[in-house]
Amino acid sequence: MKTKWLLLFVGLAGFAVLPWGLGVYHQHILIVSLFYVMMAASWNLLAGYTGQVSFGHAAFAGIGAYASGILAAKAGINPWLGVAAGTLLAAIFGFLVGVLCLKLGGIYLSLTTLAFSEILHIVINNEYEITRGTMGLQVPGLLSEYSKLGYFYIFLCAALLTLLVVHRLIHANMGLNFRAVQNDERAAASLGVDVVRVRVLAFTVSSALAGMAGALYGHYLLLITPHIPSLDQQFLVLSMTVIGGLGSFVGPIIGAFCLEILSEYIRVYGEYHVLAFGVVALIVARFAPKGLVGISKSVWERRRQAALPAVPVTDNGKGGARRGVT
Amino acid sequence: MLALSITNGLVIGIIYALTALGVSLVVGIMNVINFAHGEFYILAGYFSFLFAHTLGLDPMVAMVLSVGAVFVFGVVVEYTLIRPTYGDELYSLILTFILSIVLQSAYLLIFGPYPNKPPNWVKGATDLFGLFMYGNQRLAALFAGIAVIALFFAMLKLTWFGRMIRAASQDREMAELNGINTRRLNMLSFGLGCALAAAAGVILSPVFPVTPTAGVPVALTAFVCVVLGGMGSMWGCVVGGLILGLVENLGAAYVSTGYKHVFMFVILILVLLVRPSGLFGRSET
Amino acid sequence: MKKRWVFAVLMAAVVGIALGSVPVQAADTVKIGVVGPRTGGAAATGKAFEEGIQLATTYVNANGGVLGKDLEVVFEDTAGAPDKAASGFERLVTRDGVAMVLGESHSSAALAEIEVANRLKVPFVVVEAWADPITAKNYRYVFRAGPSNSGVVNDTIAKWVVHEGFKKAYIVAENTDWGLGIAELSKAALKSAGVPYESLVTERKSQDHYTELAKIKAFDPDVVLAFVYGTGLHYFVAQAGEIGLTPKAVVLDGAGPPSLWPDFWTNVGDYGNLECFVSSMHEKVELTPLATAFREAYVEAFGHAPTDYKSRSIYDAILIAADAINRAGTTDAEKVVDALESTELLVTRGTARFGTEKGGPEYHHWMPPMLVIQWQDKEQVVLYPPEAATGKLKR
Amino acid sequence: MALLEGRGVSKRFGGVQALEDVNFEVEAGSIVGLIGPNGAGKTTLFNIVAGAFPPSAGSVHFENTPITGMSAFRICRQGIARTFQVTRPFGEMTCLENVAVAVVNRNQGCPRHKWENLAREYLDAVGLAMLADTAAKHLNVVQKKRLEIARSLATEPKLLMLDEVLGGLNTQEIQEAIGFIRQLRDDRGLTVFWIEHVMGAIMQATEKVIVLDQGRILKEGAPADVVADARVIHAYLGD
Repeated sequence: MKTKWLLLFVGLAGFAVLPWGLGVYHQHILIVSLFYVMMAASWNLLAGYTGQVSFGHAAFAGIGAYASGILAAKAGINPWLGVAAGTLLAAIFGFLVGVLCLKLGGIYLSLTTLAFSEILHIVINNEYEITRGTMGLQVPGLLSEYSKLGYFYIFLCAALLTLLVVHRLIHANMGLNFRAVQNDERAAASLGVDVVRVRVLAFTVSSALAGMAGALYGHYLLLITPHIPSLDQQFLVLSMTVIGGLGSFVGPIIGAFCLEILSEYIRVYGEYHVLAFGVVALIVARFAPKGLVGISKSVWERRRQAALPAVPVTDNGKGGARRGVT
Repeated sequence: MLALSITNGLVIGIIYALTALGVSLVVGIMNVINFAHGEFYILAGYFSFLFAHTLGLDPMVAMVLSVGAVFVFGVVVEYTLIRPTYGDELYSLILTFILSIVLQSAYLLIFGPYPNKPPNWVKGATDLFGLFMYGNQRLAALFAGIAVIALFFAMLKLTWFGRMIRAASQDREMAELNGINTRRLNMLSFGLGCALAAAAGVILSPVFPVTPTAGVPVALTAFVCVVLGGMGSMWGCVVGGLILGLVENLGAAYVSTGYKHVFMFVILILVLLVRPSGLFGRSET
Repeated sequence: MKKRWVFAVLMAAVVGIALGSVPVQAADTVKIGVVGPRTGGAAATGKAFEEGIQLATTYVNANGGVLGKDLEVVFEDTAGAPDKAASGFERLVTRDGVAMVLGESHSSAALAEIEVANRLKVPFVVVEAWADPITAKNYRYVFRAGPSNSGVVNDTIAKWVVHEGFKKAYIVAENTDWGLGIAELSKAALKSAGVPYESLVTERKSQDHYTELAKIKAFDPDVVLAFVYGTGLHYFVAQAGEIGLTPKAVVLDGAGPPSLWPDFWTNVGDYGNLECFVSSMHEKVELTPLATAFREAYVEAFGHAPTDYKSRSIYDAILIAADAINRAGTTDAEKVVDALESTELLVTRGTARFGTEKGGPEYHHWMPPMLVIQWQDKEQVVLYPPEAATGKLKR
Repeated sequence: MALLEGRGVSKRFGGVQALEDVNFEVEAGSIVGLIGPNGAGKTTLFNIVAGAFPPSAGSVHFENTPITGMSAFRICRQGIARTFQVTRPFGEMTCLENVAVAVVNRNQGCPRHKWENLAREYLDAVGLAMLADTAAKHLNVVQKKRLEIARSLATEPKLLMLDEVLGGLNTQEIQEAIGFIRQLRDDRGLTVFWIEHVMGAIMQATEKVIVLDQGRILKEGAPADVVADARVIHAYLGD
């Protein structure tokens, strides 16, 4: 156990000093990757652990970004307060949308979040005097002096915070409820799980985390545009999670880094790159629904099983039963 | 202007209804929402453009061929992608969403960003009731839309396949008990759902030429229609489509043109708040 | 669980290090970056840019290259999205080490890019982004060799409206910054010209404009200034014909390229006849010998006459850039900016010369002449300015 | 006193009348059997009591308070637990976690070491202790049924509704199971409402049997009376 913590610490420390040896361009890639880690991990909390698909995750990031950006650019509020406000607003919207449709079941959430993202777009475009429409809203940075390294550490802390929240939730008692709801909501309800409440909670937390990620991202880009809450962005986050491993803690982290770095390399191929991601995501989702993590896990298990004598998994019930039940 | 708005609302509404029927059919029978529905619509538009322009076929023949081709494609998609996800709502949502993005980028690569327009069936415009001029192609689309919807309902009522569909959407388990091969039924109805999208696509693409991303608003409208009409209710779809068409056009005429497409989402939210099962939905599953 | 955590972090670290060791190629060429949308809704512009880049590179390298070396152009896709544009711009500078950056056709993207240009101190010549603030911000490193909204409206559209003696005008704007921005300018210009007008905003994604057109028809204007880009314009023109707004009123495409796209005619049918549009290119109006050379080179390379005038816009910009670097004798940003400020170069659209007076959008801006052209029986007839006119307005 | 009471419960699915005017009582502390041929509406009745869906008409009362139309989790918190005819374990979760879901919802805010111990006790009670860390999807059918019982018990119910838990057991195992269920009633004071096809078990274990046929109550009474009834024999065996 101790060595694990040590390894974790060394790995993190290694990652934390990594940008010192990199150029500005690669620092940028790392920062964007960390943004996607936040997005994918929080989307995974919802989709992977409670089985609800939101197509509005990017929209909630947009809510956070625009709320914080407008407060900072138009009202002169400190951007850090803006980030907090953006997170809160995303949480409120998440809660309202959740209450509106989660009692109706999964499909309704997907449809409503898709519609939500569309409404947000129309509003951003029409209220261009406030949002600057597709022109983009220029916002102040989080640091008084622009520094990639500074942003790297901000994003690293935020990503760790996001992961911590997700980790705490899925390993607390609530995590049992999350997974129960995902596995079989009727059975969960029959055991006293308030399915609607669990879902609304997961959706609210997940939206709030997206809002925080979006707000920070806006202040990093210094420009908030309707691309942040776009379906393209949503697709990217979804692909990262699915390719990395839906419902696994590390899956989205791996997915986010792999896809972001990969997309920097294959960017030169223009429109092929979206298609390539899509096809890969489709194949993974269809044939390896647990993603890269699932694949490596099953390879690992197969190796272990080859090395060890087979463990009886299915006991016919006679040996183990002390009292004959059913 | 009122008369024009109402007429146009009805025409657009019929077309919304046609697109939404396919979604409703698939939801009712398979409990799967096909997020790539709009892309099937677009595909049909491209096919009919290709068949008519590149192969030089008669527009009508091109249209029928396109619907057939999209039906086959739908069946293939069902077989390869959707079938393994039965019972897992989550995966069918994710898969069809990814599929929709894949198709969009494929269209962009193959057909380019420019709109593609199959030839018009008719030219010019007609003076309706001496009130306003109305495009003939739109009128033709209206009649074609009504004809396809009527045909669909007739099939539902009169044929063996239609009875199976009705039985299965009433109660899946019951249908299975009664010996209906739900696997084949799923495959056929998914294909049929895609073919309905395709029918809307070929009817509408001469009016609204297709572009790679034009399917997204089409699908969204169809989804709102389905929720408004009640998941799985065919008549609900038609009524829902007409309501949406009218609200949008009257809203644009008298409230705001910039927020034209927000009106339907307002309706969606109202439905979810007041009557989540929709106008004609069964109150429970 | 913990172990996989560690594994992920380590893996990310390894990937990061792998990233850091990407070799940087030795420079035996002079690199210039071009930004533009190669994907997304305006991918057509990216294609036009690529054509222009190909012709311009050939031309420059055949005429001595840059600083004695070959010119190399690196195209970075922006997808028309400002955030992608900003990071793409930065990538061109930090990864590819380009000496300057040209291009862009989206005002939103350009506005993001000029911030990066200013921060990284890289000369940037905007080509087809029309928003006034791009040059009105008076950034030292930002130039514009192409139209601006105020330039197009005040120098061309408003004057044309007065010139033709239109009595009533209707302004239709798509709900994007470009549409809404240029509509505001048009309103101001028409107001000061004393032409009565009304206006409405339309949803950019809308395919159906019947209701909007009915409103317009009720006002009975002589001219409709349509600031709707892309396919939206095709729908608009076709439906305007269907409900009988045209040919009584004349529709002006305030952007231009959509009226020249290859499928304009298939989409609008006969209703495209007598439609007007703004353009900086016309085959019969070749203001300089270079314009003729461009057209001939284009036909030779692509087998048909140039359609989207944006291919020629980027061509001009590359010539201007090569000229400036050659005169500066170095790729040093400060010297290149100084050289750009003293540009006096004959290109396809006339003599490029950047404004130097600070304060307004004219700073670092060269406004090439724009034409108003009307489709008359599928022939392009130049209506305005009068000195270039090849025919009269038909209604 | 009746712990559970149904008054005029009816349920219609589309065109099918699944239940029609069903009145029944389950007395506190008793074991009541619910039998009937396939499609008689037994599981539908369970679903209505457990809140899976509301009845079309009629009402259900638990401890003299109406629970009609209450959502499933609330009914569970009132003290009614059920198993499913086709088992519904949380396949991706371990047996321990399966039971723990019920434990943490009964004891809100219970710390980890506490719920782990509690869940182990319930697993132990049904003889699955050694499979605590096995994913539930790897269990065989009989084990899955046991797991469901463990989960149900972990909700600390007053009324336990069992839906065909004896399927697949041999005679000796059935005897053991009956002993176990009786013990639950005797030791924990549970009331049991039990759907079963194994008639011998029903005869042996229950104090009262309710017979459903085509959505209606055909007969109600002591097991010996019920099996002697000509109509019941007819319903089961046909002509």
